[in-house]
Amino acid sequence: MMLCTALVFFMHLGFSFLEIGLTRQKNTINILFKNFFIISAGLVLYALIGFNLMYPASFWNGILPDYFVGLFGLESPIGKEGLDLAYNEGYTYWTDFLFQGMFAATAATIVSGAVAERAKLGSFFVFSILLIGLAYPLVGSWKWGGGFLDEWGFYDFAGSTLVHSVGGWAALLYIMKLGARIGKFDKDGKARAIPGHNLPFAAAGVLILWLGWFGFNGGSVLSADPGLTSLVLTTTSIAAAAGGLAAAGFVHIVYKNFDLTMFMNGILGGLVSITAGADLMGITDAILIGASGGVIVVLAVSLLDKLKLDDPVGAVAVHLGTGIWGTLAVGLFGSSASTDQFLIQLTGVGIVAAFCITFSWVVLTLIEKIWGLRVVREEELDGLDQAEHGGMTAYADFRMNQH
Amino acid sequence: MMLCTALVFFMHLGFSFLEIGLTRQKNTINILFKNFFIISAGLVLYALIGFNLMYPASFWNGILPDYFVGLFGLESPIGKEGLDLAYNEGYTYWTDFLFQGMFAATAATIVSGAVAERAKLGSFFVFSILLIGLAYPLVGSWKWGGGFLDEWGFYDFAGSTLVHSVGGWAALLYIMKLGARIGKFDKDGKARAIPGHNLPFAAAGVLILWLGWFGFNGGSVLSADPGLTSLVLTTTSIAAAAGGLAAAGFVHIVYKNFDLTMFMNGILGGLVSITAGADLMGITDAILIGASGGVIVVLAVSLLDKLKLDDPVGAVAVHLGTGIWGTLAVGLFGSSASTDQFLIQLTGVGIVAAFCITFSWVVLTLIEKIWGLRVVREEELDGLDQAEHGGMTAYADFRMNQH
Amino acid sequence: MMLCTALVFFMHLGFSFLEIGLTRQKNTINILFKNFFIISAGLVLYALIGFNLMYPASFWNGILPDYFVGLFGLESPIGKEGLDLAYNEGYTYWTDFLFQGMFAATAATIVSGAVAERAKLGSFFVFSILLIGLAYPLVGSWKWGGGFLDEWGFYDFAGSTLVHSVGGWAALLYIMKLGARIGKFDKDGKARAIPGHNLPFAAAGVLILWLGWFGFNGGSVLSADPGLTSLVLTTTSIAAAAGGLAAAGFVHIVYKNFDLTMFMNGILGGLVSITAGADLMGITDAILIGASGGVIVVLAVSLLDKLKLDDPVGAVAVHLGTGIWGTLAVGLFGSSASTDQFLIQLTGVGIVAAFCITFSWVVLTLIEKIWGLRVVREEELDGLDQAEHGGMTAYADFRMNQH
Amino acid sequence: MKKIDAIIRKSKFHEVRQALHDVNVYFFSYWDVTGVGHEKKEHLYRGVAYSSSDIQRRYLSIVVNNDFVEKTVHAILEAAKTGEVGDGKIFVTPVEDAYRIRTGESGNLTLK
Amino acid sequence: MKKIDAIIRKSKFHEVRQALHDVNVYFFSYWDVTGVGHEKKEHLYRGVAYSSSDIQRRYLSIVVNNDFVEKTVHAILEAAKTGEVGDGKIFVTPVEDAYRIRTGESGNLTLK
Amino acid sequence: MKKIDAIIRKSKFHEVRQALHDVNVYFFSYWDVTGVGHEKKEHLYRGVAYSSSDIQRRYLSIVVNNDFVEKTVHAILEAAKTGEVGDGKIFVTPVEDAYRIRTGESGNLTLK
Ligand SMILES: Nc1ncnc2c1ncn2[C@@H]1O[C@H](COP(=O)(O)OP(=O)(O)O)[C@@H](O)[C@H]1O
Ligand SMILES: Nc1ncnc2c1ncn2[C@@H]1O[C@H](COP(=O)(O)OP(=O)(O)O)[C@@H](O)[C@H]1O
Ligand SMILES: Nc1ncnc2c1ncn2[C@@H]1O[C@H](COP(=O)(O)OP(=O)(O)O)[C@@H](O)[C@H]1O
Repeated sequence: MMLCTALVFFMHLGFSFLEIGLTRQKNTINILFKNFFIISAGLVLYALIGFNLMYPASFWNGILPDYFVGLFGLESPIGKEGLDLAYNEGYTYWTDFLFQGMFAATAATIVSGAVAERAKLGSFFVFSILLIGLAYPLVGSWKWGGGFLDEWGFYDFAGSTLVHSVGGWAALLYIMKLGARIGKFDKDGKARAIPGHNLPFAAAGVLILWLGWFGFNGGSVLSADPGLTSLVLTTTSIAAAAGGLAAAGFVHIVYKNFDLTMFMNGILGGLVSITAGADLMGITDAILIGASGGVIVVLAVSLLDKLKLDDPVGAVAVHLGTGIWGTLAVGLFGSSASTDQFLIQLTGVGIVAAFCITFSWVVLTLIEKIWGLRVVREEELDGLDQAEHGGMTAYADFRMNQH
Repeated sequence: MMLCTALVFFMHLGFSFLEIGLTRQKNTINILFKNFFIISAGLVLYALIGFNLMYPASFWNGILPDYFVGLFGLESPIGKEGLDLAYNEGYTYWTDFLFQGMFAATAATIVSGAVAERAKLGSFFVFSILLIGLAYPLVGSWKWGGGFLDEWGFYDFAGSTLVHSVGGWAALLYIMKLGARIGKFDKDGKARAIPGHNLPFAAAGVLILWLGWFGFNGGSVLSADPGLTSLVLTTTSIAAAAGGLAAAGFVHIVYKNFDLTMFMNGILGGLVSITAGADLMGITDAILIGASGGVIVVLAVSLLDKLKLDDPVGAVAVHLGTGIWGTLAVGLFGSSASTDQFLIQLTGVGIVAAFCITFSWVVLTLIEKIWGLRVVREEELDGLDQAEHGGMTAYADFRMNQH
Repeated sequence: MMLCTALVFFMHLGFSFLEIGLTRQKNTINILFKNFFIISAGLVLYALIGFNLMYPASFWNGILPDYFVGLFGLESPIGKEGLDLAYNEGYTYWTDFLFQGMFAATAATIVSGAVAERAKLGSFFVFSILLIGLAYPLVGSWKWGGGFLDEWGFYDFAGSTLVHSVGGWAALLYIMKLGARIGKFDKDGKARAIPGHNLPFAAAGVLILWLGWFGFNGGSVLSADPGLTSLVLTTTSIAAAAGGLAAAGFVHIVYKNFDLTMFMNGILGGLVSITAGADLMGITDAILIGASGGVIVVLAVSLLDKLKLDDPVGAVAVHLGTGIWGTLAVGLFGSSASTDQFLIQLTGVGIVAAFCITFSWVVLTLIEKIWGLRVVREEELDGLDQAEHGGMTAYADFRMNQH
Repeated sequence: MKKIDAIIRKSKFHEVRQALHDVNVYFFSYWDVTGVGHEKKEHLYRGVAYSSSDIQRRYLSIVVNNDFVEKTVHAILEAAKTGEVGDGKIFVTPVEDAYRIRTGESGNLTLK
Repeated sequence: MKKIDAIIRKSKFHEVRQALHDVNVYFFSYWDVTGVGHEKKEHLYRGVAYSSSDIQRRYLSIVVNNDFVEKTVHAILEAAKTGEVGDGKIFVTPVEDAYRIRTGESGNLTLK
Repeated sequence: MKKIDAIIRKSKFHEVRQALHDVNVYFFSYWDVTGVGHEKKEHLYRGVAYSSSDIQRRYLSIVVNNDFVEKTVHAILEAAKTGEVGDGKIFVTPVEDAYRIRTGESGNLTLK
């Protein structure tokens, strides 16, 4: 369990690698800074506020955790318990906190990828703080904290909806408000490619994420039961593999081409898809869910291009698209499949969507008013490393192409 | 155990990094695609066919697993058991499957490194599917599935022969059929250097592989016995260290030079060498076996150059050369050492060699006839990323030298 | 526990990445070679000498381990025990050896970073052998081996002093003797920047180190007690996060700039700070200790610049500066805080300082006399890869800037 | 024939390219160089602030027939200008002969 | 003295180098540039297909004495040719003086 | 106006730059090229020893007014010299016109 936490932590390297790999070198420092900030601030914030918000003792009308109503002190609420640990074999209060804190940061990282290369650093920080500190734990409390979604029977094993689509919706709203990077769409509105500058990093990122998912899903068993954990790891891996193969195969048929980036996104799509029901599925289910997830990612990427939305790393396609799919799939495949379950899943997806869209829209509009969301044109062209990081260059000894 | 599986999975990042690091940038996408394919297809294939083939209930004449004779259905054979898990502390049916599936993919990855920069992608896929789906589990069943090699007393703890030399033989045959890369040998047949384009990646790959070996060998204890597992980790690490030092020292004496790439290959040589008997050796044995492994790698690399065989990453030298050495070493060092054991080991090595050579030769000849093994000259010169991956470049923002 | 060993091993990739990332490309091979040597030689050496030296049966006058006085044979002292293992759940003789061996190598790696880009390889090897083989285990034995520091009640949970400041003092003495890199200070003695060539590697190194610290501190619990281990992981992570935020925030206030490299060093500073008392602190303590550590690193980096000492990766600032701070913090925060404890901590720091300074000074003076410490001017300008590694280049296919 | 070498800001490249296109100059070669000149840029690295006059620029090399020189130069002059120090320079040098490798032909027609 | 600048396909570099060697031209400098011209290359990235006329090429710069110009140009013309659009160009420009830094000498003999 | 192209050792760049500064040449552009010439370097890679005459060098391109040519050349000649084979070359070529993009002005004064 503690090692699962380590693996989930390691996912942040995966996200960083994926994100810098798929963007241009002139924004590399900026992206790394962003990711370092998210993980650091996420942990501290989650310790100070989020954890108690998400796992409250009681609810106000079943919606707002009481913690939120009552205490909002500066003194860290955890820490009080001291070493009075109630654990059941390998699973303690502290482990739980750390594991959940890493999850919280993940939601913000998803947004980070989508808004890369043009978002103002300070404004993004404000948004992620609110996302990690408020929106994520609030939504999380509805299900994992024992709130109304949990009571209704909504099922989300390790966060297809609670983590991935929360991040995904926020990302979608953010890129809608933000607009596309300069050069992403030509005058006629046709999408153009802005190739990532370091695909080996991106590939490493995907493999590290896959590894981290062992911890993400494996750890969500929340016990060291070897039978269930090993089943979860197996379905997780099989879905990832199927997602990658399906995405690459699908692109190969359409474009007659072996497209590495789609293979990568397909793997991630497979992983997100299986996350909601990893403990309920058999091998064949996992293959089907993962493969569909892979295809969905490919279609979603094209769809975004058509909508003139610019998501450099495919975060919306992966986390939102297959996050929804994975949540619904719990009602379609595996041991819980039933029309009822499907409808509950759908309702859950809808409620979370409504909340996240509203939350993001309000917060982003406010931030836009106060500080603005986007850097100015020259800064974007020069690269954010130049503008916001004192001209530090990521690869000082290399000759670069700039575009 | 489950975390060992995670570590073995992570080895695939190690292999990818090593392979792209030691080759030219113009084939980077191609190599990454290949590795993503192997791990994904490997898992799915192993789920559908390989696992049952390798751990059959019974054998036909003690050679062909009965599974092979009987069932060959499309429906996934595992999955049937459902959640009826028979495990002994931390070790379940599913864990076993996943762990073995990762091993299977490893055998194909070895081949991938050797044939890099000139092999046709599609043909390579066909070959790896057959290797992972048929050859590897068949050989594996002879020993780990309880077949005749096991009955004879052949010992191979974690696969010096069953994994590494299976991959190594296939790689050797493949590069013999394939021919050297353009420019590897000059008109007089003298070997020339084609330097790898990113040695930090290669170095990271080696360290990741070393880490992964903790899972590879540690997990092969197949139980969570801390005494034995920790001994295995110690001998594994010591052998790796000794292999690296020996290889680097040996090269330093011959060429008066600190050669990083040989240090790296020496470490891998030490790791492969100890793999067959990691649980039987003491510290001094591990040092001797590892160090010899390191020297063998250096000699094998030169030998291949002399034979005009071109193996960009040294896969044959590492996995075949020291795979054989490690298997034989079980008869020479440690608690099982005896002339009898040595002869049994030798026989095992011979039988596996005979099978793998025949298998690879037949399959490769067929593939060559039908699709051809090698890309055309222009594609090789332009780089496979251009030819097979729609001109995607691995490092879009960097100025490159091409050669 | 064994997986903690694996994580500590993985830190060596972290150190390598950090070090090559923050230096120039022309010395990359050299740095990698150095790190491979340290980990390999460290393990073998520690097996042959260090382990018995550090955990002796008895002491001569409570200072020199008896082992040192008595046995110094060539035959590996461990290995004798064979498989006669006395372990208490998940913790064996072998695990212990491996875990400690990885620690020992860490001390030398710290030095490696500080002396990068100008130290003679051979001379550095001699120094690290003596450091790993003698100085580190000797100091270690005083506390962890049950020596006089332990008797006095000195507390150092996972090595703020015993590992980090031992490495830090050695690094400081080494760079004082060695002098700054050509171009680091201009004619007027003003510090100039020599930007690192691959910040994504450096960032990955930091995240890998953070991950490794889970093993470093988590494993130092020396048992699988989930309560204590999870507390340790939590304080470790929180301190790291606080250190990074504090460092970045502090720099932002002073320079109006988001400085990624300082964020990274701040994280490391937070980690080293918490290392001495990770099991004694609460959340709030961890935040305070980590944040102070972050600020100390920033100040220490400037201080070194002012003293005209050149430490390319900030090893002295991180490991020595916050190593001392962390050790003292045990007397100021958390459950052991008291004036007495503080004074004991101070004495401990002082004694280790005195010993390390003397040891390093003597050894370095001798090495300087015999072989010299520094490469000649031309070799430094051309880069050590050219001079000592047969002109191997780290990035053969990339166009580089050289400076 | 003349060779027109222009050293411009990287961020102006797309505009210059478009401007060349508009005056029917479709052929050229470019690479990145480091320019040393009046302009200075501030940098900060690990607490050391420094300013450098070494700035990455793009070098365009365009060989044109004599009747194209003027409009090419003007196109660049306009498109590459920001008015701030550091906009760069254009140099015109004589070219004696030109060959198209594909056909082996030489002279003015190779530039069409 | 003349300067011969040749812009060729990267994949033809080894042949051109050999051809120069064969006509006793042992000295030159080269670097990689992006060429803009007739030739287009198809690319595909994350589902977006695009074609670009920016193609990586190698730029060779060779200063030779006047009596070497012809054979140098011919060597390149032959070795660099594939006959497909995009083979590149050769430009010949005048050079007034040359110095060998090692010896300080100037004039024709520096090119031998 | 003349263009002075100098191909020098990378390790001499800082000295050359200083020397140019000392004779009041503050403007130039540089990039890295691969030089092919007399000098050879030994390499070793995975047990294969080879020597290559392809050596990384720095290419400086400086356009100066006629009265600056001599001192510029001499500054480089002195600062870049080691006396070993491979010190590099300097070439002087004619320039017909120069423009400063920022102001649009042309002629000698653009180089001041
Ligand atoms: N005489 C020259 N020779 C070569 N390159 C030059 C010369 N003068 C200027 N440049 C290039 O032009 C760039 C811009 O020059 P700079 O002096 O900064 O601005 P401005 O041209 O606006 O006065 C320089 O960075 C350099 O690359
Ligand atoms: N006028 C020019 N000035 C500079 N470079 C040129 C010029 N014309 C062509 N080139 C270079 O030559 C390359 C090949 O030219 P292209 O038009 O594609 O083919 P071809 O020469 O066979 O007609 C271009 O990519 C460019 O680098
Ligand atoms: N004729 C030439 N044209 C272009 N570059 C040249 C020429 N001659 C020499 N060079 C450049 O000068 C460098 C040094 O030349 P080399 O023959 O090695 O030494 P030296 O100049 O001391 O005789 C070469 O690597 C090459 O880059």
